Amino acid sequence: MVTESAVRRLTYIQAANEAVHQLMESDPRVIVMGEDVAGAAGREDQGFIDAWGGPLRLTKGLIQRFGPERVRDTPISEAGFVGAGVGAAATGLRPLVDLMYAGFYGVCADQITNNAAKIHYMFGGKVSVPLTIMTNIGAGVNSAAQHSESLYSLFAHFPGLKCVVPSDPFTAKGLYISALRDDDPVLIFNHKMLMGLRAGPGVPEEMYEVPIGRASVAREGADVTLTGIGYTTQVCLQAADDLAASGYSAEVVDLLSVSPMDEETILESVKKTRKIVIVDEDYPRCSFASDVSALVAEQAFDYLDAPPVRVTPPHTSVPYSTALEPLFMPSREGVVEAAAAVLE
Amino acid sequence: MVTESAVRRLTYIQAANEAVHQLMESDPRVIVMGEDVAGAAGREDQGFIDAWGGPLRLTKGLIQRFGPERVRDTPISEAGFVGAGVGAAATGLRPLVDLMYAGFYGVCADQITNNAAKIHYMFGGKVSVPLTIMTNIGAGVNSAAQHSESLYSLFAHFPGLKCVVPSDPFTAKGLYISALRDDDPVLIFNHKMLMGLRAGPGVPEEMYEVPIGRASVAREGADVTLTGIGYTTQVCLQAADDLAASGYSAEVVDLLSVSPMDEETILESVKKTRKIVIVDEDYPRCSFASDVSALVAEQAFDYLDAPPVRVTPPHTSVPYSTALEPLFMPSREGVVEAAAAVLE
Amino acid sequence: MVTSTSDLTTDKALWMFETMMTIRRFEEQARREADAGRLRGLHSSIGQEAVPTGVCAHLRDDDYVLGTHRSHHHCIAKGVDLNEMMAELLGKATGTNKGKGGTMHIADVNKGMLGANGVVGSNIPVAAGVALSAKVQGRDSVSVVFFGDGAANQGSLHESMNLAAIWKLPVLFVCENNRYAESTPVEYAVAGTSVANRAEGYAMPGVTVDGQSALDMFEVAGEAVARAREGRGPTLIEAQTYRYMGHFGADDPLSYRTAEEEQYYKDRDCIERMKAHLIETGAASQEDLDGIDARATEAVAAAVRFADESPYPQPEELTTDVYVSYP
Amino acid sequence: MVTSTSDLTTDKALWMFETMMTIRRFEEQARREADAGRLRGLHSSIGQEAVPTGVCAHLRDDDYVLGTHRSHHHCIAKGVDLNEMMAELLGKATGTNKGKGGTMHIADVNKGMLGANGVVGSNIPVAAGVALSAKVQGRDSVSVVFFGDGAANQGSLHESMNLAAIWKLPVLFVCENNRYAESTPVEYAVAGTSVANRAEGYAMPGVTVDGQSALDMFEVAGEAVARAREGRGPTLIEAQTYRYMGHFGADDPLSYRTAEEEQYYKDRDCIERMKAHLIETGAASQEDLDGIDARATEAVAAAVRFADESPYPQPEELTTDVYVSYP
Ligand SMILES: Cc1ncc(C[n+]2csc(CCOP(=O)(O)OP(=O)(O)O)c2C)c(N)n1
Ligand SMILES: Cc1ncc(C[n+]2csc(CCOP(=O)(O)OP(=O)(O)O)c2C)c(N)n1
Ligand SMILES: [Mg+2]
Ligand SMILES: [Mg+2]
Repeated sequence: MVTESAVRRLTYIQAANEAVHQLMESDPRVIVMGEDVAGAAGREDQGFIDAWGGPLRLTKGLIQRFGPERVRDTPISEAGFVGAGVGAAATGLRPLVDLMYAGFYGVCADQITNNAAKIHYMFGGKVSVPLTIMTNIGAGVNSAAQHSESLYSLFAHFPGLKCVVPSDPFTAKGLYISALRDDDPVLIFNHKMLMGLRAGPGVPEEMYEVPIGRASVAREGADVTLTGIGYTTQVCLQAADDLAASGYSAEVVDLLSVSPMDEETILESVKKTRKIVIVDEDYPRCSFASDVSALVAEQAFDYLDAPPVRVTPPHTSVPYSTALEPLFMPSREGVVEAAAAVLE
Repeated sequence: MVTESAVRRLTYIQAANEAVHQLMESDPRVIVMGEDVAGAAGREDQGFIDAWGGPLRLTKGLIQRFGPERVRDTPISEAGFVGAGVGAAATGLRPLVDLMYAGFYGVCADQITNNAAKIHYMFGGKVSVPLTIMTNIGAGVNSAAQHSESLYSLFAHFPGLKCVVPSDPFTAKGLYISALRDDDPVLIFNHKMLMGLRAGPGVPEEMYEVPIGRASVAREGADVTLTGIGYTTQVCLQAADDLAASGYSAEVVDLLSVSPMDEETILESVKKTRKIVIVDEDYPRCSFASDVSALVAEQAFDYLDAPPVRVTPPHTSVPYSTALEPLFMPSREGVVEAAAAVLE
Repeated sequence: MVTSTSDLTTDKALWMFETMMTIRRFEEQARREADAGRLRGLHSSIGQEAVPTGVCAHLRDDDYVLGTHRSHHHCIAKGVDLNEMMAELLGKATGTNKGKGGTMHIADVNKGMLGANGVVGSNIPVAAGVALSAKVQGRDSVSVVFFGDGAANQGSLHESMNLAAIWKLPVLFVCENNRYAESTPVEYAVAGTSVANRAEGYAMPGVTVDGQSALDMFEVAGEAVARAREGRGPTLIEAQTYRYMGHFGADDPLSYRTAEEEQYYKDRDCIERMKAHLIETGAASQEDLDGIDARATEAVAAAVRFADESPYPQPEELTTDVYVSYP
Repeated sequence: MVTSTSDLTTDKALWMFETMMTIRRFEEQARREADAGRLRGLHSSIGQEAVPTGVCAHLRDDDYVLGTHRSHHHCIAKGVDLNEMMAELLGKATGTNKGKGGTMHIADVNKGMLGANGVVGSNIPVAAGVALSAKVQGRDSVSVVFFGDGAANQGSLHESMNLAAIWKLPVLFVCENNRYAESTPVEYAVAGTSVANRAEGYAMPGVTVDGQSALDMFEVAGEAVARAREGRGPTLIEAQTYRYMGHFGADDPLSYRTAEEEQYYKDRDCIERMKAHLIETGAASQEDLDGIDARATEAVAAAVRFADESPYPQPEELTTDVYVSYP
């Protein structure tokens, strides 16, 4: 892992886009598929090319560089093209498949959890599925119940899948590179609120990996551990500023991988601070937040000065109205409040 | 809830079948759909009727009593007929839909988690979806990775869904009745290893409800709480026998509902015994077992004499071989061992 | 019973004109609201007004319509209240969905609008179930699901057409082929470029119709609704139409289609053609039509006022309506 | 290139006979093992031997086959080792899948058998992806997915046919229409009762063929394989066949079909017809054929011995092969 920060201030999207460019350049097995990943498919001869560049513009420029054989707009047939990704991955390619929003997993879950996740195991380790799926998550832009879910907990439930959630441009580029080089199926969750973000260490131009399954300490502290993942890492960092202003030193652990989970880094931090606030935007039930809470309860019981605390949305779908949606998401104030409660 | 035990010793399947008969009899809105829920569809005129009665024979006899309009064999189109169940439920019927195995959720997850779960909320409470889905779960009969999952954790993750897991014939009948009478979408998970079971209190002939969202203390004890759900409740009861033989009094809490979860009953038991072993067959990550562990850690921290312990399968798919499959499932011995560890 | 445009009364024709006009004015206003940053995620239906209007002209309040991410026109054609719609767009407590659903999820069950749906193809099986429900309950109401050319490639359509065909369900599958799914042209994404052709594989009628003509839509839909209502089974209708705006507002449609193509469709604007028809047949004068337009415009303005004056939902609404009952 | 039975060499014809004979003997033995309680969840392919045999006669090791819950015949026709197959059925470490997959998941990637799959319809998109992979990599190998008449109603078929058609993928969609999905007859579940007809909606050839005739299968598959290999796109083949046993063993097929119907198909048994053809054309004598049968029977017996003598997987195998790499 490259740790020194360079000075290039790319956005998250630019960083991920650069990663995919470099991956396609360096490995002919990498292909990209998804709805409008290029756009205006089949109209190259009419002068229309790369009209869209992906729903987030994250795949912009790829078709011009690598051509329509390797950069494929798909019909709206997620079961079809995610399944095709599984088949392609099992026979020599390294597909990056765009599942536009995490909630759309519902039309292709079978391909992800029955095939991608299980083939390696069911076939006795003799076939592997180096498929990467990227998908958009999170609330924050009034997209309502079906377009604002996080859902990584659901995929982490399944043995055989790896799940990563970058928190800034640096980790985005590094995790894209690690995911596409990994021999297992990996899901990358891109949180909407991070897409234009330029925060974090700068993004080195060369290719580098952020290792899958490893958390990182985003800010060192002594009094309380705040764990974030994806967007909530940013929330935790802001809360840590506020807590510092009140004289508390919060350590922020950026979990980065939901599966595998880096138990060691979490436990180490908690053993030091003896208090933990777990911040996550996925639904609360049967969730990653529950896992972290259970982990520290079971493995660091004797170190804890206070019970673990979770800051998550309530058990509710995501509302549309600007009057309600912000109440759904974990907030800086909510984290500060939760931390203050365990700190006293 | 009927608590006195009657003497009728039905199997789990017979109890559930009786419930569905009575429900269809008492409420014309109840219909049943699924693959081969009757069998030999469309051949009534050739003398073929009720050839199958459902994959578990759980719907046997229904078509003869209620006719093909209300008891419908479906093509193998889970997204189609589960979605049809949503539409029918939203417009006046109370469909019971059979999803043969939980793992098949993958081809119809969209209908369950994007429509059934969210319609009531998204539509501002103005439409409800009284749909019941029943599905077969669990390992134990060499059905391998795709036909042996439990997966209720996944559905419990979604706000809007209710999930129940009967543990014996008595709770099966009562939960079927509660589910079909409930105005929200409910999933009923039938564990394969319980289907022929005649254990538990007898099954009253009259209709009764086992309330959704309520756990029950299946065996009182003082030294340690064992929580089970579905099949693992039976495992816990057996383990409690063994522990009793070693002089320990184990309380067995039969959780029954994954969502809503009965926090109170769990906490009450733990506050009494001060130790908990959580036994569950669903995958361990982001799971119901994690939720229970996190719950007691957060809400009963000061009462615990030892960290909570989970007895679950490892993070692995379900293997086929008889040499491996039993190692996947939580066992009586495994529970005794875990309990013994916290008891000392 | 076969419907033909000769069945079209003057009243109905005028209703159709007013409905299309109202949709147009509503959508223009919605666009302005979006541009002003007061709502996000708008998918405009301008250009496609004739499709649901021609269909809904045959429907009763106890018939059901199911829509997509682009459904304001379905809602208005089915009679959903403009005030409540606009309030919903602006996230107000008085909205059709109490502000919880927004532009992609508008529903009003009393009017038989069983909801827009943001997942492409997701409502198709639901519509089959609504039709099944009517059949089992012995009601003669029908169910109509609108979906796009892009949605035609979802497996849910295939499963639902098969189900509806074998069970003879009273359902209309209405594909609004507006030639694009986001930026992806139908010629690329739909093998054979015809959605209607796919009906044959299910032994079901499949009809292609000029979706820019309210009269043609009325005629074709009339036949299909009658068929469904009389228990003769489902129909697939492919309405050839066009969306004048970008997919959702932020995209530039000229990055994937030509100005000539846009002009071609605008020259065949459904509202202009209806106007011409009404005047030609003497059903209405230009003045009458201007009056209707003014009424539509005022109704939309009133809706904005209603929405503006409405309160936002209270914070506790965040966690209500998750369940009907919770222990 | 058009294949016809005249392209069928004697060697190939004899290979086809031996393959079908081997499948039959293997499945009879598997049935006995199941009856003895040594394996559970068996879906017998007896009666359907000709379908994969006629197709695989055209395939190379670097072509891929994808199967279903009922796939022993696909595996054998594709050349998977009988010893390893039987060991897999009995859950042994020497099985194709190390005992982890079992009867519904047999795979042998070296032979191009990319796996049986227990979820109905699930392998269809995977097969499209395998074909895409060959295309992108510039290999001329083809991909074949077998699925049942029941699977034809899954949305995955529709999505995959569309994808394969627009991308001209080298894939064969081979529907084994054995007339039932569990107990549900095809006449009830498949609208219009024809699977092949559905190809037309995707501008793709759809062919119906007598799946009880290895020769007809050979001919039709030859054309489709050539078409795919030459880059001319996918084909849907509906092979009309029959399973002689119940769906999975515990069911009584006479609860949903007649003895007369069963007899009709048994009178057209694919193995008997191939025997007659070989003898008629002088390609083989009855003795030759008996010899082949004896060889098949002995190969199956040897497979049982191999499986019996093989060890079970070690307990630690429970948690290996979940991931290729785990930190
Ligand atoms: C399952 C699913 N996949 C992708 C999307 C993202 N998406 C929203 S609208 C759209 C295009 C839909 O095209 P079409 O069906 O033709 O409808 P139109 O927008 O033209 O009205 C896409 C891809 C979605 N909402 N749901
Ligand atoms: C998605 C899914 N739904 C249901 C099942 C249960 N099931 C297994 S085989 C089968 C029948 C399949 O029929 P068909 O496709 O005709 O294949 P056949 O058994 O006749 O070979 C069913 C319903 C399944 N395995 N997967
Ligand atoms: Mg469109
Ligand atoms: Mg079949």
